[in-house]
Amino acid sequence: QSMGPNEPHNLVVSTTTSLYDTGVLDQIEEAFEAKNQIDLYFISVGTGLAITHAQRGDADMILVHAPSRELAFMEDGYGVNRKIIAFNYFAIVGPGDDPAGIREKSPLEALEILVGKARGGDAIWVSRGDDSGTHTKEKGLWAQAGFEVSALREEDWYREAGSGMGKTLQIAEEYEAYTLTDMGTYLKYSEEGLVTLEVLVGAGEELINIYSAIAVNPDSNPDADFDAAITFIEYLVSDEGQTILREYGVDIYGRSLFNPVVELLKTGSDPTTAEWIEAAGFFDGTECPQEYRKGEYGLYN
Amino acid sequence: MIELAGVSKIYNGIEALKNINLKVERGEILTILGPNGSGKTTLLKILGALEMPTEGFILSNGVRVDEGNAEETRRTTTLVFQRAVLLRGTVRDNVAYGLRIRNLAGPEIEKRVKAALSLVGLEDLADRPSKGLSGGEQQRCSLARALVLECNLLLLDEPTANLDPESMIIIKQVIKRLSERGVTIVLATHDLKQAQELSERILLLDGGEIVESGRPDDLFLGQSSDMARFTRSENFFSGESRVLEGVARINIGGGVEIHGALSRGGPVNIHVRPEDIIVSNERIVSSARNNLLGSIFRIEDHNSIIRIKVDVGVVFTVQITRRSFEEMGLNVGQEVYLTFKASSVMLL
Amino acid sequence: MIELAGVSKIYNGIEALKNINLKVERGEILTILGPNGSGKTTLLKILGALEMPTEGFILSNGVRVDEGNAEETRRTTTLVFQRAVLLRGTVRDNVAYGLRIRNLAGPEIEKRVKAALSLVGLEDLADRPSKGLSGGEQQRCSLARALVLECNLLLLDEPTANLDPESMIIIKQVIKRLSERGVTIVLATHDLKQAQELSERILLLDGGEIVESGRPDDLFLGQSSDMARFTRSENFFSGESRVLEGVARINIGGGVEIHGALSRGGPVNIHVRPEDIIVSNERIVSSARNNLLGSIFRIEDHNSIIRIKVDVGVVFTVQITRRSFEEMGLNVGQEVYLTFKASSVMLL
Amino acid sequence: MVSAILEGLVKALELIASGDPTLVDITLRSLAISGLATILASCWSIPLGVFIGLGKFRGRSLFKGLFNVLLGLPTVTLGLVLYLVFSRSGPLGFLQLLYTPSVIVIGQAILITPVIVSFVANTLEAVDPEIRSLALTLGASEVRASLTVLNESLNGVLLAVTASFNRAIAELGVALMLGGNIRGATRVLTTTIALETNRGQIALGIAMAVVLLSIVGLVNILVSQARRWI
Amino acid sequence: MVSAILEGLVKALELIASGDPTLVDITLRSLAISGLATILASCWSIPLGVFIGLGKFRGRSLFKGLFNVLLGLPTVTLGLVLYLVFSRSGPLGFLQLLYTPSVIVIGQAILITPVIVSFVANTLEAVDPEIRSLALTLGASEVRASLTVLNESLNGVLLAVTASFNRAIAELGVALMLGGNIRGATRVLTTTIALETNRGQIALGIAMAVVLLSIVGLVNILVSQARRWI
Ligand SMILES: Nc1ncnc2c1ncn2[C@@H]1O[C@H](COP(=O)(O)OP(=O)(O)OP(=O)(O)O)[C@@H](O)[C@H]1O
Ligand SMILES: Nc1ncnc2c1ncn2[C@@H]1O[C@H](COP(=O)(O)OP(=O)(O)OP(=O)(O)O)[C@@H](O)[C@H]1O
Ligand SMILES: [Mg+2]
Ligand SMILES: [Mg+2]
Repeated sequence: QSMGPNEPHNLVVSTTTSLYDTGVLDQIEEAFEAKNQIDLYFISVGTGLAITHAQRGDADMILVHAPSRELAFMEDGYGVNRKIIAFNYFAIVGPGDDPAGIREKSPLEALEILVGKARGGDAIWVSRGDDSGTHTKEKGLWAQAGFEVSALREEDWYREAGSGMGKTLQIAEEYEAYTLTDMGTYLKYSEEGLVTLEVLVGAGEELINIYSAIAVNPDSNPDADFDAAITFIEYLVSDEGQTILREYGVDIYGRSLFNPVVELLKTGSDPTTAEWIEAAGFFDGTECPQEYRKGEYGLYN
Repeated sequence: MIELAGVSKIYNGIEALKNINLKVERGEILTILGPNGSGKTTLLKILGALEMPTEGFILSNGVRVDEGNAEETRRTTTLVFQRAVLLRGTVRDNVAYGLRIRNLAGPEIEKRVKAALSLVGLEDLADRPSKGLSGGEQQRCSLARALVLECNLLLLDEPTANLDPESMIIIKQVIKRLSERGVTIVLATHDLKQAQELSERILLLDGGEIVESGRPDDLFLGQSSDMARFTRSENFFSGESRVLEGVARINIGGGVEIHGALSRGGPVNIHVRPEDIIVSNERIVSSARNNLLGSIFRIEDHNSIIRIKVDVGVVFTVQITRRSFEEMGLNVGQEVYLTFKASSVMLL
Repeated sequence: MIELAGVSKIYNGIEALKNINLKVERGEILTILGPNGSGKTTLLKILGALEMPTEGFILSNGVRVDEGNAEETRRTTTLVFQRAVLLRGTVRDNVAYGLRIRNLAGPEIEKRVKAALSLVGLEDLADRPSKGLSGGEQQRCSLARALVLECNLLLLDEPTANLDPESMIIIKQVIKRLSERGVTIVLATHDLKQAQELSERILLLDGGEIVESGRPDDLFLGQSSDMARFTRSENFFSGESRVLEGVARINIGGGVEIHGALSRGGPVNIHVRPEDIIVSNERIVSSARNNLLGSIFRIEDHNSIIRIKVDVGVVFTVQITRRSFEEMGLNVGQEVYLTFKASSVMLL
Repeated sequence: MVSAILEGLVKALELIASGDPTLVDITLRSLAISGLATILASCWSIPLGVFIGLGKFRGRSLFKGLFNVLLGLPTVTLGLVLYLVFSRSGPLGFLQLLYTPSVIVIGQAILITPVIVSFVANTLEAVDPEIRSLALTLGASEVRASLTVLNESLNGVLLAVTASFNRAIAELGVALMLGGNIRGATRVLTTTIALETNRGQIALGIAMAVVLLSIVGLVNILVSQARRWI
Repeated sequence: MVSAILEGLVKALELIASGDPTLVDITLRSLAISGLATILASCWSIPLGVFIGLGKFRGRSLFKGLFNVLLGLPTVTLGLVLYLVFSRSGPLGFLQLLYTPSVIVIGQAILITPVIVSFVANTLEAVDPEIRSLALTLGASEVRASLTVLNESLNGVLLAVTASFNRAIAELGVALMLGGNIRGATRVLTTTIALETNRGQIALGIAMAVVLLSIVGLVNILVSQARRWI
């Protein structure tokens, strides 16, 4: 959009639903808009559609949590200047009585046990089945645990919701089933009393959930407001942005929904976690390989 | 068989019927006459239990009709609407409707429908869709639809409007025949001839009230002023009145001036009763102010009474006894004098 | 002013009009008669440019009317439907409709609407919603709505059906007056009296064809068999026929048996022309097989012709010349013999 | 880039031609669910519409207004409310209907009730009131007379019913909230379209929409043909 | 769990009573967008409905059928197709209307076009055909005669229009796909309801739905009052 310098820019950010639905972006928006002449337009859609928006030039940047698809996005020339902004953990949730007996197991071990029990008719798994970041993660987990998702899909206990996270949780609740969820949505639903499922496996390297921001490549879409996108990404990784991310939800849930990542990666205060992040969210040892960086913004200093 | 007691009907503040008391006997043909808007249709709808009176009540065979038992009354009564309403489907479907409702057997329905259609002369149109029918065909279809039911009480709202002369005669015959078989018939019409020929009793409505009621001949011949005003059939004239020396001179056209004991000037409508006119072969010299010469062009014999139409420029009807008629040896083409008093000229 | 050439109209395979050729002159009153379904309404709709002929064409003031210019014709022509159709709103709204369309000024509209309403006697009902009107009120409203337009060509489809006698007279007067002012009027009706009194020319339709056309007196008095069959007014009888020795003996009710040169037995409809009957004071001994005694109860003077109604058990109409009438000195109440030949009895 | 639409059309043809079993499955389920919902809703909505359209009781216009307003009930909300009713802890949870096709049928039937009621009532009001009187004077009971009026306006009633079927098969909120878009169990055409769209599989989404519209077209043609035979 | 519904009702009352500025903002935007869409759609749909309802051209029933079928167009699909058209790389992308209220107006107007067309056409078909003839013989032009017929069936036409408004304000797919549910810019009642529901804020979702229904109710009452004055 060609606006005068003093008029507020519209910055269109396509974001995954599970992130937007936590409400954290509303707070970030307020704080950011108070400082900048940029009007944030969050469009909350599925990961696939978010990427489509960016490809078609209808978004200036995206906020997603599916590293493999992020790489493809950049490789296709649509995105540049990827920046990890936060992380948390996916969780395997299930009925409190845990019929499959996976509580406190490691993620992959838990999945293996679960399949065994499920095949014996003692457990049900609900998959999001919508190619979202969470679904992508789930498929990765099954592969790591040595299962072929395409084969599992055909088994009776493996149900595909084809819906958002909230709906998937509700379905799992109804079926007294297990599912993989992001922490933000789970906590909200749990807090609201919509689900009574419990977190059975809630940590571990395999469950790490990395959120990143990617600007739309101005070469692919000259109309994209690249400068504003960088300004917002810079803000997200700034101290102020990171603080909001860390503190969001503490008052409600008694714990934070997102963990700030900048500090952690820079200072090495938590080497194990940093290692996990790098393993799951870095490409060729970096957040954003050199060829997908654009301009001199000091994002990667 | 059916009786109305103190019936009034008000539609949105419009008083269509006022305090009607009426008893209809089994097998009689009762005709309702009256100007437009006088309540004929409303009366028929109430007799047919299609509308409930605002005040008063209806007794059907001694039982009071209300919303609850109206359906029973309607099973043995049927009304042919003034304005034919046809259902979707063919003419045959329409006529069969009431029989289907009564769950008659198919062949029985077919037989009766066929008979009813041929009665009204619509047998060739049985399979025509009802929508394209001509006005008279619609009317006949709706008559057949009612006749086929063989109800005890048949209510007809201007049954012969839109009918051609042949159909009109047929319908009259049908009505007569039904009545002979004990069916009670109440009909509203504007066809005075039909009313006179067909009915055993006539009711004249005006402004929702019964203003006259009696046998046809009594009403038509010994015309009361209500009936006369309504029928406008004889000796009604419109003209310009000039009042001179207390007498109105009224020019009624055809070169005729009438003197009336009126004090109104300007355009007036007047009436002279046929009984009030004297016929003579010679000019009568008397106090009567009106003296007109004309020629007889029609003579009608009504037993003891003879009615003569005389053209004096306009047409006057005169009513005399058979005796005077014979004594005077009147005949058509003959010239006669008509004499009547200024006080016989009535203002309407 | 308007002319039809070879006009046919077919509705879904139903031939409503067949090859109609007709010229209507400015200012004339043309009446269309005909049985139900004979095409009267269809003819009026075509004259009113509401329907286009399937074949043939219409010329309006010499210009051929087609879909393209129909609107122009409709601006100067208006049709009052057989079945009144009223628009939402009040009586006044309805009557004002055509004037509003013509963008007349408000006060002008008001003035003309008021005049039209008082013409049909609806001034008191001007503000009534159109939906609750009685049958005759509807008819009058729809007449007023057409009259107010002051069109050159006024088409009336049974204008007096549903009207009370007073309104009927008024409408007849209005029609006469309009015609005198040069308005052309074509009307369809079943009211034979009205047709006879009002019109300058009559058209008899049957089965979509013009079967008769001419001046009223010619048609009504020198009745052609088509006209006679249609009007059913005189000497039409239904009865049982028994054929004995080549002669049909037909019992027509009232104790009357007629001999006819017919070979059909069973129920028959027959007609005897009024001109074919001889009247005599004494019984005539002749070859004529029918000889009936009855009494005169009505005599009508039609200038050179006199029509007499004789009750012989059923009513016969006889037509004789004034000369024989005078020579015989006939009068009402008198007994006479009617004589006619078996070959004068026509089967219908 | 409108090529995506063309691509969708081509894909639709391919899918239909290949008789893709998943597609057939989903399509038949959609048809069955929405068809049943329409039949079910008609059972109560047509009588209700007749009652409101022909009745002469106090509060009739209020009642009519209510159904008009209910036309404006968002499907998400209806879905949500019914979810609360049918969820395990809800009052009808014991029926264990949530996430089954049956509950979608119920939900859609409720959704389209105001459509049928409103339009049937309105159609009947437009019928010449004399028709009812006529039926009565020919001896019909009140109920029979109402049926006759209904029959006179069959076109309007059929339109109301087909429109409500179209609405049911095209709605998403109820199917998603109550059905859950579970593959092989409650996945219908609209939930598939929404899923594919969210996945960014635009061509596939459009292809499914083309299938949906074809189905609707087919059903409408069949109904209008059937109408000729009535 | 049905307590959530009650809670929603209470919350709705609170929100309305407090005159919550966000709520007011969203509500007014919904009203403006759907109101404009209805007016816009009426501009072309009523004439089209009249044309189809009264016209006597070949293919009329096909045309009518087409609009009936379009009643079954899912809002997601329409949203998607229009998104492709208005997207920056779409044919109308240069207009830069995506994610503005204007494009929702356009989208909803298109969505409700078949509703109005179908029902106007049907209503007009039900009017006594003599009305048109009457208008013509009283000197009306073809257009004027059509208007007269329209006026006779004003009830049906108004129902079509209010029903289409109700449909527009209750739809989600178009508002979401074209508007993007952007806070303070394109957020309307239904997108808020969907968002709150997804967020697990069920009571809030229901509260917003109550607001929506109240608005619809109010508009419908106003229209039916206005109808009396026509
Ligand atoms: N729209 C139509 N569709 C099909 N048939 C029609 C249509 N209009 C008229 N007809 C038929 O055409 C014939 C002539 O009809 P028309 O209305 O002109 O008769 P009419 O002389 O006016 O009769 P009536 O005295 O009953 O009014 C009738 O048989 C009628 O059924
Ligand atoms: N439904 C109604 N709503 C309002 N007024 C009505 C209604 N029905 C009849 N009226 C009025 O009641 C009066 C009597 O009407 P009704 O139809 O009984 O007259 P009618 O004697 O049959 O007249 P016509 O000879 O014109 O058929 C009229 O003034 C009429 O306008
Ligand atoms: Mg009447
Ligand atoms: Mg006719």
